[in-house]
Amino acid sequence: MALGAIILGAALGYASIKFKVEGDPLVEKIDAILPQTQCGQCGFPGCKPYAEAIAKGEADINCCPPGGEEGIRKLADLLGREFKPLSEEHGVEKPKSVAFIDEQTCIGCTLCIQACPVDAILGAAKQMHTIVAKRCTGCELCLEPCPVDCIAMVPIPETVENWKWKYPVHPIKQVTA
Amino acid sequence: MNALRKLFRFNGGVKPSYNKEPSTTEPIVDFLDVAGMPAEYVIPLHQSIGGVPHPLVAPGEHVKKGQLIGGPDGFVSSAVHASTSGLVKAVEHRLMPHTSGLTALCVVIEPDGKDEWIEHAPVPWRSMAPDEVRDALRDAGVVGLGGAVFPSYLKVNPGKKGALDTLVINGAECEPFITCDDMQMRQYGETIVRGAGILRDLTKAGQVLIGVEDNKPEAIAAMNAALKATGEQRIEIVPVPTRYPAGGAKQLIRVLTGIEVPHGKRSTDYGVQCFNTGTAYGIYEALELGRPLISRVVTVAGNVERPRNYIVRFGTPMKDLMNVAGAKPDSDRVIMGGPMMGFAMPSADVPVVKATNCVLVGSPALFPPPPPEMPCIRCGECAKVCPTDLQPFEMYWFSRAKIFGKAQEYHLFDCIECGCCAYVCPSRIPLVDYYRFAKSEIWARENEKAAADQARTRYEFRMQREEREKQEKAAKLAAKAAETKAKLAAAGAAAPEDDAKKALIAAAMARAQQADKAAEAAPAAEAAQPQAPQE
Amino acid sequence: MNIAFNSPYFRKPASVRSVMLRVLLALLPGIAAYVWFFGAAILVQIALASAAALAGEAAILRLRDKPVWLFVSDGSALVTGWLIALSFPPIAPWWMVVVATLIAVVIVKHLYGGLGQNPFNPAMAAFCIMIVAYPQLMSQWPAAGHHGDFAAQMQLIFGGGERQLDAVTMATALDTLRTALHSADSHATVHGVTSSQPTFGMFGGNGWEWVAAAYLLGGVWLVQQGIITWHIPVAFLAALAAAAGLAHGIAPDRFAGPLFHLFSGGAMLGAFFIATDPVSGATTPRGKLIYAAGIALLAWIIRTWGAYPDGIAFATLLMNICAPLIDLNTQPPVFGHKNDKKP
Amino acid sequence: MSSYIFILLGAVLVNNVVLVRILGLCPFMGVSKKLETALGMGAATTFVLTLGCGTSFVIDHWLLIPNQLEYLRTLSFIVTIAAIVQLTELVIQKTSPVLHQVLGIYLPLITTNCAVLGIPLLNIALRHNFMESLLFGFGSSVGFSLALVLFAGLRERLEGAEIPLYFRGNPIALITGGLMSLAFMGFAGLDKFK
Amino acid sequence: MGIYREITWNSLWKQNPGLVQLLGMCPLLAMSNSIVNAAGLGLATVFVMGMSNYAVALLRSFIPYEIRIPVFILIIAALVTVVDFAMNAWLHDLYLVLGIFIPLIVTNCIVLARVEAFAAKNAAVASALDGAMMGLGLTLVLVTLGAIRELIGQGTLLSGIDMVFPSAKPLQILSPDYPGFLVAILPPGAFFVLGMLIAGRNWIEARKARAARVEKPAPAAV
Amino acid sequence: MIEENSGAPTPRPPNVFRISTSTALVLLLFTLAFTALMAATYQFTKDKIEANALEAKMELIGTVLPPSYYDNDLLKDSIELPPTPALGTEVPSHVYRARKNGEPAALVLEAVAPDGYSGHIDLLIAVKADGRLAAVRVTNHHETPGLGDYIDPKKDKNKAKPWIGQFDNVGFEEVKPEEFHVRKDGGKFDAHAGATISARAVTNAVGRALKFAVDNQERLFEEHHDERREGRHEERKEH
Ligand SMILES: Cc1cc2nc3c(=O)[nH]c(=O)nc-3n(C[C@H](O)[C@H](O)[C@H](O)COP(=O)(O)O)c2cc1C
Ligand SMILES: Cc1cc2nc3c(=O)[nH]c(=O)nc-3n(C[C@H](O)[C@H](O)[C@H](O)COP(=O)(O)O)c2cc1C
Ligand SMILES: Cc1cc2nc3c(=O)[nH]c(=O)nc-3n(C[C@H](O)[C@H](O)[C@H](O)COP(=O)(O)O)c2cc1C
Ligand SMILES: Cc1cc2nc3c(=O)[nH]c(=O)nc-3n(C[C@H](O)[C@H](O)[C@H](O)CO)c2cc1C
Ligand code: SF4
Ligand code: SF4
Ligand code: SF4
Ligand code: SF4
Ligand code: FES
Repeated sequence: MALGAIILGAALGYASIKFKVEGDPLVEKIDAILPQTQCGQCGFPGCKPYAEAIAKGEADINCCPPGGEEGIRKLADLLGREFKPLSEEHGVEKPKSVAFIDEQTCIGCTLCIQACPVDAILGAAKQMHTIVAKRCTGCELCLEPCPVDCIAMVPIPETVENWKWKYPVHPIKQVTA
Repeated sequence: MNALRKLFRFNGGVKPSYNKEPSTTEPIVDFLDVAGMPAEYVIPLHQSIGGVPHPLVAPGEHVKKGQLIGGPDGFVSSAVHASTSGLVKAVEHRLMPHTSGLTALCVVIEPDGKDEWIEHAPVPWRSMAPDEVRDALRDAGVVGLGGAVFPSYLKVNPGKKGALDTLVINGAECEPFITCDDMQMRQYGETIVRGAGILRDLTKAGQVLIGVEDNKPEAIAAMNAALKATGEQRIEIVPVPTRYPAGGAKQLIRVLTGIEVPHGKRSTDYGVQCFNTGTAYGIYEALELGRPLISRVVTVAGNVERPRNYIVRFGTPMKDLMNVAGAKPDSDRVIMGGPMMGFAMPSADVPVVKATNCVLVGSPALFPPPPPEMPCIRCGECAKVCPTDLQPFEMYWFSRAKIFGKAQEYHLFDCIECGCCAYVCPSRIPLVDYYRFAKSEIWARENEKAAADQARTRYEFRMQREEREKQEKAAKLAAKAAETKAKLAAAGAAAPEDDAKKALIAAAMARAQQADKAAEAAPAAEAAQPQAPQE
Repeated sequence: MNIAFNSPYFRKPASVRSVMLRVLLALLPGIAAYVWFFGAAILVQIALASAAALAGEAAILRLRDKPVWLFVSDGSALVTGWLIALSFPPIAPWWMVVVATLIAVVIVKHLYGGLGQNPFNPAMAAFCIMIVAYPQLMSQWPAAGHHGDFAAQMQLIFGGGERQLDAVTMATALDTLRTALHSADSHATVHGVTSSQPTFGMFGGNGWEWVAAAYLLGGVWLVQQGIITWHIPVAFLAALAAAAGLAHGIAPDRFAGPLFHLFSGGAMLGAFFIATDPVSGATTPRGKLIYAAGIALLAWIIRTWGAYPDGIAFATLLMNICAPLIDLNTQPPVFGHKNDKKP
Repeated sequence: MSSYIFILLGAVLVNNVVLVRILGLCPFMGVSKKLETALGMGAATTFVLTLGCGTSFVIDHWLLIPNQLEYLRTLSFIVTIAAIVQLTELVIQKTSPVLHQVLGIYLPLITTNCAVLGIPLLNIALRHNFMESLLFGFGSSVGFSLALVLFAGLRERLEGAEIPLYFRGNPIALITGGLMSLAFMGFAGLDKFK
Repeated sequence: MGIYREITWNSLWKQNPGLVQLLGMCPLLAMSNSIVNAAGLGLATVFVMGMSNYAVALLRSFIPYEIRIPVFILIIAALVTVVDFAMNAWLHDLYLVLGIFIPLIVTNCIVLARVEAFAAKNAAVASALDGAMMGLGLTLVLVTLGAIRELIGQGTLLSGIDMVFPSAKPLQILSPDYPGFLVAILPPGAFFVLGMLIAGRNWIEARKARAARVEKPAPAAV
Repeated sequence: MIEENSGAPTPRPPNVFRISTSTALVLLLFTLAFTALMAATYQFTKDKIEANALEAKMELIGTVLPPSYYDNDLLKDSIELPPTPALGTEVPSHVYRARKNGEPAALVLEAVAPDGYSGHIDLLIAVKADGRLAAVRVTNHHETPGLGDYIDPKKDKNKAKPWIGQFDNVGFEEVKPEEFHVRKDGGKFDAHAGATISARAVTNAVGRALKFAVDNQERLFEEHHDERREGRHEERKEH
């Protein structure tokens, strides 16, 4: 028994050191699910830090409003945890929007450019700025710094191209109703 | 000769009642001849698969018939032309002939009644390079008229080998009620055969097989006569067994050649290509007459007094067609296309477009609402009739539960939405609706994923850049500071002092910011910790 | 404009109800033969099972807030009830069929979401539960030719207290054979047993062989109607015959022949009505062959060496468990992918 | 020879560890949501349990019984198994990164599978010899894997079913387990000629 | 006070190992065929969990992080062995019935889970309470299961009580003519009844949540 | 087997080695401490457990042979029989010899009925010196619960007159050897309708064992006590 204990202890001590510093592929997988809005609503300074916190077990999976229920479901699936509804303290799921700069009011202060995590805002000092809608993730980080409140979030409009077929109605319910 | 050709069969398929006779009793006429000009033509810019053409005209401009009004945008896109001469009243959003009931950009033309052609001339396609011919077809706005409205210039392609084995001309017209191809073959067989001949030469096809379902003996006879009259070579009219969806491009290619073109592969890679008869007609007109595509044959059928085929200019409101055909008072829906695959229109005011092969008027008696949907009992009827050999009920099972990954594993995207499965389902499940729903959700998700990936790279790029800039700035400032210090030391107190100070402050700030950043992450992690042990 | 539903705009006139009704219809020849040989008690049991099935279905639909009439009238609960009645001994006490049917409908079917969603065959799951719980009551079968004793049968079904059995019951052919061959100091042979005991008929169980033949008739009609495909019955019967034939060929004294196996116990009912349950079975053509052959082989093994006289029910449940994996691994090649390699 | 076959048959089907002996239920419920993970878990368990049965036999017969240390049985078995798990991980990490990727995450979970202790203990209680112990361990873990994989197949399909609200998740999984257990009762008697 | 009550509530209902965490399932299902078996095994588990949590909380500062798991297992195994011998000595009949499920407490995931999640981070007394209450939570489910299964299966309660108190008699609850629904006592019955119990708990929780929502309407918009 | 693996040399940096040894030492300390705890418990309960085992055995024998029949120590006065077809045994079995005042009083035999409905049925049979059975008990069986398990009086619904009580005080004088079967087979013993197989198996096995005991009575009483009877058969339990 004693012999066994010694050997086991040695092996474990050895193994514990050997494998302590190993990259965590889980973080990458989690990060791939997060929407990369980089909005910080989860309480972490960006999606990757949140992914790291989840992987370490320090954060719950239901803190990312832009990811929505779908995102939580995917995380639950990946991590083998139960699905939980979005935590209210972190915000609510909103329709996808992009920021829009009222070019009449914009004074060209460049503060929004500095705030935007994905470089979606174009412009130079003292010139009117515009937002490249395709790049904008809708994180709303540019709203606050704007001194003249010229940035507004507008929902992405539905067009024939991005229109989605609706979930087929279940006529069963109609019959009883 | 026909008897010798070996035909193949595709699995599945159904035989609904065809209801084709009523609209074949009268010949095709030009709609203008029976109804005159409408008050305005509403011509959507987005009429084919691919990029939305950009408008080339502004309100107030005068256009001529056949004038380019929408320029192709991107590699997959096709031009749009004025249907008649007149005044551009507006370029604005109008209701689209699309189930969504959404609007899109349209050019609204008020006809001047002269119907005056823009100058045009035959295209010397025989002496042109293939790319030039393709450009000509793109600028003529020729798209597939079989239903998919895929820009034809992309399909006029001899493939990797430089020559096709077989060119299939699709005259099967397997959808019930629709007879536009049938009637066009009867009346304009020669043009179609000549168009097929052009396509044969452009794709260097070894043979051209014109497949026609054997329930159209008149069309088969007319086409054989046209073949003789034109004397075109290496073209053959092949009657194929009548079974929906024999007219699906993949099914017809399979029936005629035995080749199965898988989903996601180009048929030219297999040495075959498929065009609709109407497309062949359009290609003849575009190349031999130089006329862009501004009209097509449209069947008006269903709950109408006088079902018939008309040549209709694009932009004509469907309501006009219904009025002429005498839509019965109990009509409750307008369908673009046939009863198996057609789409319900949000209103009868929407215009006829390139994809409109049929305006099918429905009524509760003709197309009664389906009885309540029951759960799937996995009876397998749908799998028996699926022409692509899918397991429709599995795709349904996972689409309904919104488990899209699994639905995709069951080859959701191989589904051609032919509707056979829903046609036979004893539980009366709108199966195709579930597939459309799942497909559009998956597409949306893929787009989101792509956007997220892009955002990630942009974000990482920005972080790197900021880091680099900070370092560069710090280094520069430090260098500058050292320099000024040296200068100061060297030149005594001559130089102004504040420059050096500024540099020092900036360097310190940069350092502090970096420290800040590190500190920021730590408390966040700590804050989360105490919750852990309590679960 | 009305766009409440999308293409296709017309449909074949088919419905779940007509499917289920035709299954019930196909059972009628078998039931007729059953009554002829074993008396009208089975009709009472079918009535009990039907009532329990409909009442149970209605109650649970109500609880689940689902349209009651739509589902009660689809006939699937009736099929479940009838199959339970037909697989239970006709002289079992009334509450057994009722409890079994309620278990089948409420637990095995509706806890999984109801029609079309249950991974297990409700009737067979209920049968297994009851035979595990009440092996004795589940193995008391009437002897053929006692159809005159309707009153006695009613006494057995509805009368409480001590059951006077010996007059009317008789171990079934499978049970007798099994018992004889398993006894330690018997030197019984298959031929010896089958030729000496009255429970054996010409080629199957006495009386049962004709009931089975009538099921076969009804089953063939179902195939002709397109409600079931040939795959399951053919694979089932072929596999059973093959296993039995092989063993019989090697040791004719220890193993009964194929004809006996096909025409006794629940083989025919199983081949055409139970293994063919579309909901809980495999669905791909190749999958159906594997699934049905699996049921038949397991049933033969359980019959021959297991603790239960007949194994159709257990074998069905066992293959129900395997069905999702069978389906997953037998997906037919999709159009255009016929020559692709399997991943 | 035939007794070995019966041991194997008995362990895999008739007395299936999970469904009849009721051992190893935590992983049965926990890692059966996806087919892929079920397969991985099954493979890892099979490896460890078979090895564990052999080793525990050796320890019991060469170390504990001769020294009258039977009271250390529980402890020494569980420590042995933990060690096997750790060493297996080390070894396959060194020798086969691919295998490690497949099985790696399941190995640590195995120690909390009570079957890995239960089966060696049953081996002692049933007085199996070395060969029988190995076979019993192998058969049991194959039985475990079989049940796990079949269960995962069912659960993947059940994900799409409209299960009544209160029964979603674990309740319906348990009821499914119950029906599987019921089905496996059909094998009763197949091992009685032992 | 507050924390102890919280621990108790958490263990018995909110994070009940048998109904919510679904850990320690094997003894739960295998040994719940009668109340007496269930209670016997349950109490043994309570003892082991309480003691092991207590021991680990006391000793945790001496345990190097790397080998904490082996040491935990060592402690648990030792305690289980103690229980094993004790029951063998003083509750021999029950010991024979429970069989290998006593040593199997070692691998009962819930024991290690509590040691790792609670005892390794909290004070000794709280840890002991947590362990014991978690064990009790499991025992309550075990006994409930046992009662239901016994009642449905054979119409009695407390059968086999004579193994513990030789003079006591089991209670015949249903009429002796009750045919006994054997499946309930067999393994499938264990699965079914536990499934139903969890569904019942879900139902209670859902009702509570609904009631809470009615009582406490959503905070008014700011 | 652990040694094998640790023998494989793995290159380690020195600090790894130091930490390894220190963890090993801590683990060793814990192991020693808790092993001591277990050893202490073992010592403390050992006697009681052994006594329990003996008591259990005696209790079992008591169900077939009341203590009033004998005054010797049965467990000491036993022999081991090789596998005996007449007893249906395939492994060595025990015979306990009850004597009163040094005179043979009864034999307690272990027997097996091999053909129960679901496998073997283990029996304990006491045969008095006058050739009559004292009693029979089933010690282990797999018969179907609720159907074939009435052969075990604990499960027999008829508590007042359990089925197995039929064998009490029966010898070949009361029931002729050729009648030692269930009624269905032309014998004298009852069986529950619908579950004859279990009864048949037990009855036949009892008959065979009784015959064996009567035929070999003298030899069995005379043979010397076998000291190597430590095999704890009752431990062999199926779960
Ligand atoms: C189910 C189905 C049925 C179709 N039926 C026809 C048809 O009857 N006639 C036809 O020309 N195209 C039909 N099509 C469209 C063809 O698949 C294909 O797009 C067309 O023949 C290609 O020619 P185009 O590009 O010239 O339109 C059908 C498509 C599907 C999916
Ligand atoms: C960029 C692009 C290029 C294409 N080039 C070819 C081509 O060279 N040959 C071809 O057969 N189809 C080509 N296609 C068409 C696709 O294969 C298309 O899905 C199909 O032909 C349309 O099928 P239909 O016959 O159902 O309309 C191309 C599509 C795209 C998007
Ligand atoms: C599931 C099942 C379990 C059975 N178990 C037993 C059993 O344990 N003992 C027994 O004697 N008969 C058992 N039988 C009944 C036998 O198969 C057989 O019918 C009976 O023993 C014949 O007895 P009889 O001659 O009194 O009718 C069982 C039957 C079934 C269906
Ligand atoms: C061909 C066929 C066979 C069926 N067999 C069974 C059966 O064996 N058991 C049963 O409970 N229901 C059976 N049903 C009815 C129904 O499909 C079944 O109750 C579903 O499992 C309910 O979801 C059958 C239905 C059909 C069409
Ligand atoms: S809330 Fe979501 S999107 Fe926003 S930073 Fe956090 S993880 Fe990224
Ligand atoms: S533009 Fe504004 S809302 Fe859009 S990504 Fe940049 S900061 Fe976020
Ligand atoms: S036809 Fe309908 S009910 Fe039958 S399997 Fe297909 S989807 Fe299910
Ligand atoms: S709609 Fe799709 S799934 Fe249905 S039959 Fe057609 S191709 Fe098959
Ligand atoms: S208790 Fe057995 S695996 Fe968890």
